[in-house]
Amino acid sequence: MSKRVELNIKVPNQTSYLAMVGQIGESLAFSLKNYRGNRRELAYHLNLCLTEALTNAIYHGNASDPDKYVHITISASDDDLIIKVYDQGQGFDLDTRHKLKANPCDEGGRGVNIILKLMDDVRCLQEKGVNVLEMKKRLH
Amino acid sequence: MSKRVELNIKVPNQTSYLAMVGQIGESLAFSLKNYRGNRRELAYHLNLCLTEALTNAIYHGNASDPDKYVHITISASDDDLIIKVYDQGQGFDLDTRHKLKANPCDEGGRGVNIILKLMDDVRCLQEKGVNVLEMKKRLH
Amino acid sequence: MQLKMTEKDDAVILAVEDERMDAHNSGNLKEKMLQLFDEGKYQLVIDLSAVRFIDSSGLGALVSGFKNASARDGSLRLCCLQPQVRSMFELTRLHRVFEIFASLDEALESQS
Amino acid sequence: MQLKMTEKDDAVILAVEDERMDAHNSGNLKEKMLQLFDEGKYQLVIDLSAVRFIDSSGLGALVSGFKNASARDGSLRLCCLQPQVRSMFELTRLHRVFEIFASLDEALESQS
Ligand SMILES: Nc1ncnc2c1ncn2[C@@H]1O[C@H](COP(=O)(O)OP(=O)(O)O)[C@@H](O)[C@H]1O
Ligand SMILES: Nc1ncnc2c1ncn2[C@@H]1O[C@H](COP(=O)(O)OP(=O)(O)O)[C@@H](O)[C@H]1O
Repeated sequence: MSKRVELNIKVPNQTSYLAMVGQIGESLAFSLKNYRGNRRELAYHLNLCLTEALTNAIYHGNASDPDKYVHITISASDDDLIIKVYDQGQGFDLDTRHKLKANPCDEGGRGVNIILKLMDDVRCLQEKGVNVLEMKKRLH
Repeated sequence: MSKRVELNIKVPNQTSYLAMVGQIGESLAFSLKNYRGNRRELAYHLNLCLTEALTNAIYHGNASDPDKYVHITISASDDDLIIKVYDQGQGFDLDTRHKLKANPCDEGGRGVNIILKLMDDVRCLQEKGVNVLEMKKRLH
Repeated sequence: MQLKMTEKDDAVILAVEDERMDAHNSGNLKEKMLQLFDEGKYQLVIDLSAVRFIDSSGLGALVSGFKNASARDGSLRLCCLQPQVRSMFELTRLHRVFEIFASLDEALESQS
Repeated sequence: MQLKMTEKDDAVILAVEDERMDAHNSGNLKEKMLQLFDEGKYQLVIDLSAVRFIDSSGLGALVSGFKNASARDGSLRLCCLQPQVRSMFELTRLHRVFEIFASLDEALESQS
């Protein structure tokens, strides 16, 4: 089994941290060894999925409360990557939500669909009573 | 008291992770609110101090053993920043070491001096039997 | 968000000068466009040449501008997309909604 | 480390093509320089224009090349430092050790 990189990030519930968290995903993509795909594309996709999930945690999960925090963990090996985004909200039903067909001219409603398209396995679950969006990606 | 960002990073004992860890420091510098100094300079300095400390942890602390890990924590508020780099080595005496005057033409021996110049408070200590280099910087 | 505004005939060109468009800064663009609509300026060209990263909030701000311009018989055209930004329009199928031009000149010339 | 080598009269120009010089890649530069010394090439110009970040290991590799060139009556000159890279030479006082030139042409012309 290949060795894992583990990142654990806690940020105040503010959109000013989106860029930092997204960029951590980009830097991680460039540090993965033995990745044979398009690294720039992977970097963009990790930046994007982290940004979308953190935005939702801030606005929906934590209801824009500036006193709350979002907690993010990233665990990566040569084989796969697992991202978890924890918020202090109630969670939501991924299945019913993503079956709603989005109107191409809606302003919102694209975040979760983007995550579902770019990640291999996405779940919304409770871990010790805390809501977490878990995203997994195979790396080969 | 302002809210803190907390980062917790565990990487295999390999120099291929230097760029990622350094870049996390850069991204953090750009996400700090209310920082009035030169942000690009702060970004470079955090990248540099993280890189120097991680390089030393890999080569000196963990004696280049590829099965070991380095653990890094970063905690930042608007007021200050604390970086800790943990390795599985014996530690070293910062005081006797940095008093040795470096020859300008030596190939090595610049890392710790750079950290001492750029950070406000640097200590090498043991936390629960683990060696840690602690670096603090005031942000105003 | 840093926006550079220039006017050319009856079109207003807004060049986004940030590398990143996300939920943190896209609200500014939306507001700026609403302000232009209030001033009776309905022909907008958004120059995205500096933008390296856009997320669903950035796309949402552009959709908002597009809908408001269309509702006023105006237009919102996009130009100078970096390849990874262009991919985002394809991923979300918004390349079928927007008029996207390779250069600012082409965007300006196409005005109906 | 990506290095681009070109020869001009009896000088060898090594352009570092990585943005970052650290303990992960600086060993390559050191080895490449040792190989050139073995081939009897003692006049080196290192073009750092692409380098955005250098740490003590990167500086150490350059010091190594400088000492080896000097020991053979050769030279190692640096050119095209970005401002933050230049600051690193000042921070470590290595700007007094190296000959540093603003452009590649100036570095080539100065050869004694
Ligand atoms: N972390 C979360 N906690 C609670 N609800 C969420 C969370 N993330 C997403 N949702 C729900 O899923 C919906 C769709 O999210 P998304 O596709 O990102 O679009 P938008 O955020 O623009 O509505 C949200 O409107 C919200 O109801
Ligand atoms: N994490 C560490 N564990 C043990 N010793 C260390 C550690 N970091 C630094 N040192 C000691 O301090 C010395 C000076 O370090 P530095 O200034 O970075 O230069 P260099 O690594 O080139 O020797 C090292 O040679 C080593 O003896």
